[in-house]
Amino acid sequence: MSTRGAPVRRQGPAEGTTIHGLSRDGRRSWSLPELDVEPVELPPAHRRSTPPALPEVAELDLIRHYTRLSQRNYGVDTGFYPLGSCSMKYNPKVAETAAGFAGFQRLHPLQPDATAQGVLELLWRLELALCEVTGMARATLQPPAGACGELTGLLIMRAHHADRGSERSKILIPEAAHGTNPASVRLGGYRAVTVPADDRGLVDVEALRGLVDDDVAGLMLTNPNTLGLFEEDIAEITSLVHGVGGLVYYDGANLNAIMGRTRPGDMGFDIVHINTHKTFATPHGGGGPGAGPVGVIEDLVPYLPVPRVERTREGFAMRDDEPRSIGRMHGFHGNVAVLVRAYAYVFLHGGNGLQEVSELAVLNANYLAERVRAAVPLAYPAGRPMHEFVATAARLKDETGIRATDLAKRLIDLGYHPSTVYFPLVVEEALMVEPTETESKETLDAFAAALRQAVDEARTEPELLHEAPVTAPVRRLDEARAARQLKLRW
Amino acid sequence: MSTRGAPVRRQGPAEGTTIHGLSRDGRRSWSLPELDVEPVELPPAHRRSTPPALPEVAELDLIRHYTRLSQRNYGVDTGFYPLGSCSMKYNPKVAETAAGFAGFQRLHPLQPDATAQGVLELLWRLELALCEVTGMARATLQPPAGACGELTGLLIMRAHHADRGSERSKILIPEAAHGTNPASVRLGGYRAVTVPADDRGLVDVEALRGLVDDDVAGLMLTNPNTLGLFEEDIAEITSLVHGVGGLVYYDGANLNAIMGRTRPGDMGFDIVHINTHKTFATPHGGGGPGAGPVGVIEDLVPYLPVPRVERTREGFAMRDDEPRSIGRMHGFHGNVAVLVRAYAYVFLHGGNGLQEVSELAVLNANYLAERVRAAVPLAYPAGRPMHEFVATAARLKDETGIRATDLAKRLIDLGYHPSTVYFPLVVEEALMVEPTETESKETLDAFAAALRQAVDEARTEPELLHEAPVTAPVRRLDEARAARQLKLRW
Amino acid sequence: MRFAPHTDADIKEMLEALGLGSLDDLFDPIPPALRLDRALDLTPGVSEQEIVDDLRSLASRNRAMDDLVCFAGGGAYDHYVPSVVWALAGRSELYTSYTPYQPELSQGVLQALFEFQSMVCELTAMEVSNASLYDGATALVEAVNMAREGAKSRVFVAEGVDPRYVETMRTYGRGSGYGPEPLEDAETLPEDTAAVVVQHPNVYGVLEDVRGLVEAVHAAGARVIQIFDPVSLGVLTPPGELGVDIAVAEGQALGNHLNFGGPYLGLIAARMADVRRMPGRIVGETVDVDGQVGYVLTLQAREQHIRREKATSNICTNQTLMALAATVHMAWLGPEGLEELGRQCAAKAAYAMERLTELPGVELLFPGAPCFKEFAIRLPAPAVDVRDAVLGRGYLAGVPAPGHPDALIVAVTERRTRADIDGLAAALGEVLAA
Amino acid sequence: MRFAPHTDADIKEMLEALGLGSLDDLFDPIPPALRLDRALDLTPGVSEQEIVDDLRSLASRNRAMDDLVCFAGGGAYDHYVPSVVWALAGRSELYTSYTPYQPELSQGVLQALFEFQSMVCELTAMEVSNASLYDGATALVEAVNMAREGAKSRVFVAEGVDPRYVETMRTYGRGSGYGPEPLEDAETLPEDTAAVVVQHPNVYGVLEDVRGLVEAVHAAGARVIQIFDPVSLGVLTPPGELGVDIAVAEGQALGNHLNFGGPYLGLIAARMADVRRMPGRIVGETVDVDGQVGYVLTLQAREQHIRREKATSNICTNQTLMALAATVHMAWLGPEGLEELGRQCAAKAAYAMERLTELPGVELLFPGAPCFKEFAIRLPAPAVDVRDAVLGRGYLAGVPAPGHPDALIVAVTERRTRADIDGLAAALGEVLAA
Ligand SMILES: Cc1ncc(COP(=O)(O)O)c(C=O)c1O
Ligand SMILES: Cc1ncc(COP(=O)(O)O)c(C=O)c1O
Repeated sequence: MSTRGAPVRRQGPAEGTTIHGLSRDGRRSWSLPELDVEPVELPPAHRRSTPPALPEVAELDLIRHYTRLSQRNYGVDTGFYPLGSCSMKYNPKVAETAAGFAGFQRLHPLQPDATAQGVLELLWRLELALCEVTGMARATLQPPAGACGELTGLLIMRAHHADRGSERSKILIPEAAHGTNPASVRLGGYRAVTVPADDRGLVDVEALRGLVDDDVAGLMLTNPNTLGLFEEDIAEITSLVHGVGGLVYYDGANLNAIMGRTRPGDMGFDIVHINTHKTFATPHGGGGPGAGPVGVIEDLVPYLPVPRVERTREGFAMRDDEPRSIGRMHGFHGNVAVLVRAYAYVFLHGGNGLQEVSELAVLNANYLAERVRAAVPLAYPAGRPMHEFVATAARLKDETGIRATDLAKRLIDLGYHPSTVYFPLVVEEALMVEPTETESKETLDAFAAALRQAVDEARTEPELLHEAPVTAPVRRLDEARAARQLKLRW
Repeated sequence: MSTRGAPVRRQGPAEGTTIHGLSRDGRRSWSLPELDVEPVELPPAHRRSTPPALPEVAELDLIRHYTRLSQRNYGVDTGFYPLGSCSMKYNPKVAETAAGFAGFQRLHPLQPDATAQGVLELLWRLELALCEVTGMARATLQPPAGACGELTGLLIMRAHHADRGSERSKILIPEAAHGTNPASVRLGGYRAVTVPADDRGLVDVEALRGLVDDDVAGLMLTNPNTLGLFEEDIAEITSLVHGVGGLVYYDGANLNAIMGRTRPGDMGFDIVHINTHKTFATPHGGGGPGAGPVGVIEDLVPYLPVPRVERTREGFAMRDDEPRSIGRMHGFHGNVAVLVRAYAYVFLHGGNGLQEVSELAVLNANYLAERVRAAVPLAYPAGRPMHEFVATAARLKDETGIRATDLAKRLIDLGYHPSTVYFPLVVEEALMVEPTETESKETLDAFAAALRQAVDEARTEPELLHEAPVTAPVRRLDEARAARQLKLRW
Repeated sequence: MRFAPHTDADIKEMLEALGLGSLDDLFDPIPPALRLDRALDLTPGVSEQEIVDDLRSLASRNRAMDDLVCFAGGGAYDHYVPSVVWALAGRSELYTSYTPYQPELSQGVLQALFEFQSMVCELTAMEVSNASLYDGATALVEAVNMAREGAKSRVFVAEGVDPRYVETMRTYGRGSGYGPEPLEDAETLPEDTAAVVVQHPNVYGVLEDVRGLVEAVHAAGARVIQIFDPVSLGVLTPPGELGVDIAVAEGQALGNHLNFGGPYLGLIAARMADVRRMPGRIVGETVDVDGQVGYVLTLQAREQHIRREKATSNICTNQTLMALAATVHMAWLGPEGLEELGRQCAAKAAYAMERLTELPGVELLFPGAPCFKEFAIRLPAPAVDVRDAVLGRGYLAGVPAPGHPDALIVAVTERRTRADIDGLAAALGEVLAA
Repeated sequence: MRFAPHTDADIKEMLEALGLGSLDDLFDPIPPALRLDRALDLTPGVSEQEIVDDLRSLASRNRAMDDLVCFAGGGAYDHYVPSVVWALAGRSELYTSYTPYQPELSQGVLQALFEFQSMVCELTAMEVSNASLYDGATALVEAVNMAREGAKSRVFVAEGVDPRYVETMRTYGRGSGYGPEPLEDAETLPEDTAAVVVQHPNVYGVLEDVRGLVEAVHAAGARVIQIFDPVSLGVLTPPGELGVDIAVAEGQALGNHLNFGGPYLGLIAARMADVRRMPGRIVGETVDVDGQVGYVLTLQAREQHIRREKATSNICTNQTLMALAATVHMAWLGPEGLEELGRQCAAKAAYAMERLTELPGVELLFPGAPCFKEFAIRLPAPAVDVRDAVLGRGYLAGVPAPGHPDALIVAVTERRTRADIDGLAAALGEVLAA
């Protein structure tokens, strides 16, 4: 890639220079009103002797520094971003407009319900809509992300079993499960027991049969599963678990594949979390915030976290008087401004719109898989991918020594954000690709061509891949050194 | 400059691909409500046969295309931008916040005064503040830019003389005057007569004496003048013109040099325009919008354009019942949202703050001039520059063939936006540099070093300058071809 | 609050480097007699939060069009501005840059303006557009200046042209040496006619017979200048197809907020033969030394910074940012969206016309005249009083109709729902009954 | 409205490439019995302007803190958010990106988080910070998980810790196998104590003697976890200097809007010795193959995506964007600004305390106790009723004091003017007199 068409660049401090490096004694951005009351002295015992050494910079320093940093970052607004299991779709700007209304942005979490009827109604409507999409009875909007939603679900399972006086210790999860699943299982006070996959890449039902017993509190699954394949035996799977009194949890990270086509509730799931920052297009914010609403079937409603929005004769109210509730999962009501964006997305699309979202997400993934599978075979070529697919560079590695990560870095030089690599762990040299429905055929064709090119180069010009990236703000970084010689602050 | 630390780049359409090039039949961004009334047929005679071939793209196409274009652009938020005569200072974000309030943004220009008291009071307060800064009696905020302000002033002169039954044809302007001055003079129905400069780079008072007669309607001047020098004889100059019944116009583009130190009114000027997009930091918008308020002395108040905001017993009102007014200069009330930003700037700073702005603007210009004058001599080395200075690469050109434009292009490769070049026309190979007060000493030192480096390279590695720029999105563009083979649309 | 980064140490060092003792010394060139011997008489500087509170309270003392249901038009319209428009036009690399004198660092603005020019040409079916003027009224003035040459100097104005535009022409005309004259009969135009100005749809919202006018005016060897409504061109025949010579418009309706009248943008489009007479910036496509496509300001020999007194216009700073917003909005609409937008305005205006004229004492000012999104109604009471009374019920019913103290011009955009229109009818009915 | 770019032709071509006849075929893997045989029962899709109108009307049915003068605190505060904060955090290259798994394309986010960690360390005088947690309450839970190891499992909570935080601990504790216990006597802590939690300033705004507590707790071989207020640390002794082992806080006050409770961010800072026990993302500085400085996620062996069941936490998506905002705000404040901010909060709270306690029947809940920006007053009537009555006069007087139905906690930030405070006193006086 020549510098032709490159973004403009400016002279600036050396790469890596922090805002601290721009600091000059006595320089400032801050302004505050003149104090209009008597100053007071805090008790000497409590007084800080020297103020913290925060940077001292002018407002224009701030502007240029962080504008510069933003230009060193790649987002969905920059280009194609096919991270698997993340649904990096377009984040509608209209949602930002709405979230910016003072009537949402300037609300205090503890202001009286009577002064917050609009936002309470919004949360109520969103809860019902998410229940309709997932086939659940009621939901909590409190969990600030999916992992927290998982733990919420596990604590609900715990409370459910406790109420029935049954002590159970195991949660079944497939080997391919996302790392947050086992981590949440432990935090839920359970032990994770792995369910093997069969050669279709699906839950091995026979093996599962052998694993379910009355020490099983529940099973966690995402469907389509982490390989992007639909668990065809899901009905049998859920009933097996129900058979021993267990509950079945749906990890909603992959909900983008099925909206309007099937619902976790219809598959027999009892608890569902949703990642609004995936399916419902709330911006990922460089790593967060998200929101992880959790829906449950009727029987489990009493266990949902408090406070919850209820409709009363006097209007909407935040209620926390549910004795069986597991309690609070968040200091206040969850990531409300994220939920406002999710509301905008859900109600903009409506039912048919959401169904179309899933249809085209699945179309895009299948089309892209078709375009690249000759170069990088699918991990489970027999199955039809849903909204994403997992390919493997294992053979390429054997033949050329080029690894998935080398392909990823080369894709950077070819102008793309790479797919997820090395997840799921069960697939060697995995490339997990989720294009989402907001990408065009042209984009998919061009990305497929780039990936095929990279694979060809692995044989013809491997150094291009070993050296990559060479056009990014930095080249390959020494992660080992970062962990060995810890430098976690200036 | 290596690619190290460069901004991220993405694969995208070929450089220069327009939004039209991304168009696909049937693709769309737009959404409108379902029509909730009966559709109607327009008379066939008036109906358009085929809709305009606007681009058909998805919203994400729009986002990525214009985000990409923004990355091909350099603004004050990107880096140092020392365009002379433009006051490219930091544009405070707080002004954007205020201009975004629905209470300003969603006001209709023809809504009744009673429903617009807040904005009318804002315009009133701003008018008075600008009068205080310039030493004028009253002002109009209607002109949308400086050039329009100039014409407003000239039409006021015209009306003034007409009222006195005196037909005058000449307006005196210095050779170095900005192009808008003579252009406005003609549009004002006058002939521009050039006043020569003396070897100090100031108005040649003797020559002026020879030029003033009763056919002179007025004189236009900016002070500090276009060379960045203060017209020390200004009192004599204005009284000479007043002596023959002429009026003196102050081009406010250089107001950033003198706030709180002296005022056009005190120098004897009768009419003043202000560029809010320069002195008062309203964003330049890639070429506009601006605002060009015009202040006048007491005698000229009746001639100001209508409508004007007046304070009445019932509150503030838009008045247009002034028989002697020159009339309207704008379809409505001027660039109000720009004026809101100017208001924020003026009242944030207050009197002392504005004075400090000028003091530090002049300090920065003098300091930078001192740092570079050895490499590029000042056009008028004897005078002390005010807020900007004019240097000349004439000698460099004679010695090396390197021209001001080559230095400018090399500065681009060194990571800076160049200064103004080839203005004023009276200075050979002019470099007109205005750093403004919002730049730090570090920035000035670094820019000075870059400029000195470029001048050294003119002798040591001239090809670096001839080839430049090589790190920008495009290299030198063929302007002759653009004018010869006109391609003004896709 | 201040934005200058200077610390006391910086100031000291810099003064030392200059061999100066104090900031005062920098102002030596100013003769003592002229120095301001007092501080500026302005309120003292404040903090960011104070100025925001001040401005918020000023803003809260206006009734915004979220609070009033807006049926006001008259050249500024409450069309919907999609969120993408300012999310993109607000990118700081664009809005903190200035006129692209250094094209290598300004390809973003230049290409966007090239796209703007292209879309304005598509919209109007004209051959060439510039990169924006101040607003609609000043665009008309510039068009007149383009049309006037030598003996051909007189300018006639058809009925139904917005008086605000005519007043603006009159103001500028004093300098250029003409006064707009009312058009009596297009068939008998004098020799020295430079141009005839027509507005279509006109200030009362009525559709004009531009084709007929064009024939007559061209026969007299003069130019026709049409003031158009960009939003109408998805459904109405474009100026280019009507044979118009110069088309101008207020571009606010394309992606720009009402903003109490500005900043808006003036659109101007003409024939290629007149390109060298055009005012303002024009962007052209070219290539760089490597042959790669790029964009530059072109035909600068027309402009003030080169031609000075002989320039086609004095405009320098224009409305580029508004043009960027218009560009994004036009691309967001596309052909279908623009057409549907036009259809909806027309249908909703027709519905409003029907509902309002059902009211006793309310009748059309121009019965039977075809219109697009605006129409004028005659009221049984002074229009301004009626409008003010209806305000109390939450509706801005329209704008006073020029020359008709008892008439109101009602504008209906896609933003207005059937319920809004029924509500206005009800409110007006109550007011008139009272 | 839809955002997918697919034209009918695209869909047809793509299906053909897949050898499929219809979109339905894509869903073959779903057993027929499980397919939803009806459309989703949601309102039909709408246009952008309709959703904006819907959301605007919902927003208008809330009373925002521009409309009510806000004296509410209790963990969320109406501090001023400078305009630069979101002008920068809102840059789309940042907010539309995700967890920086590909550091070469994520240097912007990574460096900003490195700066965030550094500033949090400066602020708290602690050795290490992570890159943010969900919020203050969950940060406390994570801190407790850090502290609990093996036999050391019990967690004691000092008086004055926000009950909302305790409830959150209790919820999560059910899974982790502990229940927060009230701290009776720090001198006689049981062997198996993992940590003691203290909030300073506490939920009633009172300053606590953390130093004393630290001594006792360390003597018992347990850790002290302090909940702090970031804006207090310009004037109050930081946790690090108090000897605290783990410091956590609700970071909302740093550049984040109230947003009805979220998204906020949890701050957590600890000793370097505990770094491998920390939850969440941590950014480290390193170099690339050319030796140039760059930033990466580090110590990932702690995290769920590597360690799975053995991870220190299950957190994945965190609150990075809020951390970016906090970073810009901290840099905007600098040391002086933060100190002045603290001074103003303290002075204004003291003034409010004086004015309110002048009112008959109003007294301090904890007379003589030192406080920072918040304090609790006892009222002659049920606190909630008084609060609601004062609402009518445009003031949100505070939040109910936990455990004291007749008490209100009043928070005073730099946003409140003397006039606001006098106004509250007057309103409260009227209400109580009534
Ligand atoms: C399959 C799966 N489950 C759970 C999660 C956790 O969700 P979150 O990151 O919102 O906590 C993710 C997100 O990365 C995921 O991909
Ligand atoms: C000296 C001078 N006068 C007048 C102008 C014209 O002002 P505007 O561009 O706002 O029309 C300028 C701006 O470039 C200028 O520098």
